[in-house]
Amino acid sequence: MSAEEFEEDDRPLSVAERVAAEALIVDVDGYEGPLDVLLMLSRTQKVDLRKISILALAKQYLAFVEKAKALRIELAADYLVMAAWLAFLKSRLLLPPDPEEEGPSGEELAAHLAFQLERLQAMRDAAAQLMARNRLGRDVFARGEAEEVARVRKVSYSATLLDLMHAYARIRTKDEFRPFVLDRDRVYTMEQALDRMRGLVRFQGAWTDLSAFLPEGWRVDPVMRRSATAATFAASLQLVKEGQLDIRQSDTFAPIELRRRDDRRD
Amino acid sequence: MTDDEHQEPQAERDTETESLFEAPPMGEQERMVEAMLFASAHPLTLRDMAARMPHGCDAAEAVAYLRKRYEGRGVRLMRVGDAWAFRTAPDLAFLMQKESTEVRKLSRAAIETLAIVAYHQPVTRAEIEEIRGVSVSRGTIDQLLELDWIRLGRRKMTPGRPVTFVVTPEFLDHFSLETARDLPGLKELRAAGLLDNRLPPGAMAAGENGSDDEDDATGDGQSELFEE
Amino acid sequence: MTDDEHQEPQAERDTETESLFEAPPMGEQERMVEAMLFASAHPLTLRDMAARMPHGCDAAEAVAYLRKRYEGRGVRLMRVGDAWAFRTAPDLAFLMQKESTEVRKLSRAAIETLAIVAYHQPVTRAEIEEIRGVSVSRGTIDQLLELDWIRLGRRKMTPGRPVTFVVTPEFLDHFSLETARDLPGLKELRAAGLLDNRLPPGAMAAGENGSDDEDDATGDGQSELFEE
Repeated sequence: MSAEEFEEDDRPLSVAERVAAEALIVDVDGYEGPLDVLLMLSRTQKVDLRKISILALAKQYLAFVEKAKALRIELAADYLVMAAWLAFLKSRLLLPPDPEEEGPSGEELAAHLAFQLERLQAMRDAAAQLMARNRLGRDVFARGEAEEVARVRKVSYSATLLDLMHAYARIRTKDEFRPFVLDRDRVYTMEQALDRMRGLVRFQGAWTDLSAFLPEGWRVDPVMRRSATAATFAASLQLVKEGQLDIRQSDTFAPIELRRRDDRRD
Repeated sequence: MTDDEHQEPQAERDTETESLFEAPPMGEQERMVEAMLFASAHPLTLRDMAARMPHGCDAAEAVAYLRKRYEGRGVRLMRVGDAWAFRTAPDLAFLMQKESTEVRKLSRAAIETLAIVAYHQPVTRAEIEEIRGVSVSRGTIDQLLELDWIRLGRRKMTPGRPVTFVVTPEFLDHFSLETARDLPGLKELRAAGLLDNRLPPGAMAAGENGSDDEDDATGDGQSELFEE
Repeated sequence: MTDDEHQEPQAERDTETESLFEAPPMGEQERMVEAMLFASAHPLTLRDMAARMPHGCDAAEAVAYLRKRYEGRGVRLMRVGDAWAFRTAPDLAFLMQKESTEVRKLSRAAIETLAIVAYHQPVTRAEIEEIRGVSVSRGTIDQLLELDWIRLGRRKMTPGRPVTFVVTPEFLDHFSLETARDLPGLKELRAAGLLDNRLPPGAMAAGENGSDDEDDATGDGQSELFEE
């Protein structure tokens, strides 16, 4: 709310009233909620927070809310909720305790409010102490010219015999291989795979991924690759059955690996 | 740590058990941790250092010797949680204007929230709001997370399993704290019961139980986080 | 640099009786240069340091003492041009790096070149290029040499006496081959379906050569192939 709005008010305000009103606006904006207001009000009692009079504090707060209302300051809902609760607390504290009444006594509620205020104050003091400590980049400094640990990345290259054979075959047949494959139907038969695998398997002494056995030209196109994989897998099973091949898979969906069955090997 | 009692424990141990791999003498090990810690802008854990040192070295002992050596110097070896870092002596801050980085101005809400996390950790957002008496804006938490001063802790075993916040080693480093137990006035606050998460009288019994459990967890959680 | 924020030097200057106020003891000055040099992102000149130190300090002397103090330590005070900086001791450089190994597939060019060397050894670069149909980059050959999979063989007795390449025992070891002759021949490759039967007319000659190679590979005169 601005000063102009006050001037539009039908009741003329004195300068002192206007200053007070503006101070309150600023202050309400500055408060971090009703608990903050209560803590500020409690300071006027000038006693240890543990000995504070909650009854007096409730009265102060209600007066604060009344004043805000009179100045037509719109208070957020939680300020009003707190006011209602403090009015209730005030009545509890003033009236003699009713043995029939259920729930916590006025004293218990007041004690908890006092605890909340004390705890908030304690956290504020702690925060101030924390911010006053020696701080990195202000009072204490880290290494300016840090030598970071260099990562020495050693690259080790790997290639299998099958890679080598593929590469050589690729050179010997050059690009003529591809059109030849593309002329065909996009289905790779198990018979084709079996023919191919029988030839390849003899050189496969080490565990090698099934995908390494897929024929050139059948590896990129997903449809062709799927067909070739299925056929090669079926052919592998046939070769296992024939006792020429070992096959393994460490886990569901893990790569399937093949190796020549070697009777000399355990 | 009682490193001062034995002068050459490393040598002893080596001749006894690891005669094949003789660790470098302690003086050399001290040089090694000195070089690593000096070169790094960030705190290094004993494990970081040990991983880079030759077999059989005792990084903890080397650090203990090194710390002693730098006592009273222009730079000091500081403990930060379970890590170590060289930092300039605070009394020489006046020489450093040139190096000063802009220490960001934090809002009052952020400062209070940070203090509450530090003293009450692990703490939920609801608990922070309960203590401050107002809701905590997303931005405040985000700012503290971005500064790397707080991080998410374990979820609480109360209904809804809310996330908790705890402070980080970067927080300790920034405020020159060795551990979260070195927070100013922590003992007094705890003794005064001001770190308890007391619920208002008449609150739901279930809520009370939950908070009681968590009170225990608070004490343990804190020490566990920054245990040596 | 303005010293206005420092109380001590300000007082000195104001009274203009500098001799009355003694400079800090040399031990303190040493601490100061130590902290400044540690925290600075760049080497500092004596002038840089003196400008920040209280009046009456002798940065040069402090640096000299400091340098002595760090002699033989894990970090040393080094002169960098006309400035000074802390540097880790060179003998501890091994602590400043972390090794990691990464396994990579050989590039297509490299594997093809390797295959040609294996099947045609000893082979010149020009021959490799002729077989591949593209030029072979220096990097590819270097990589294979570095991997210790190929090495230089005897020079060929043709004009220009070009060097040849042969495979190494490390190559055989890596590919689990006893000798290069264990490599499957063209017939076997064809039988395995690796070679298309329908060779283009232009490739016939090469194919023929290939068969020759194969014969050689199964025989023992591989190295004599290019001898004459």
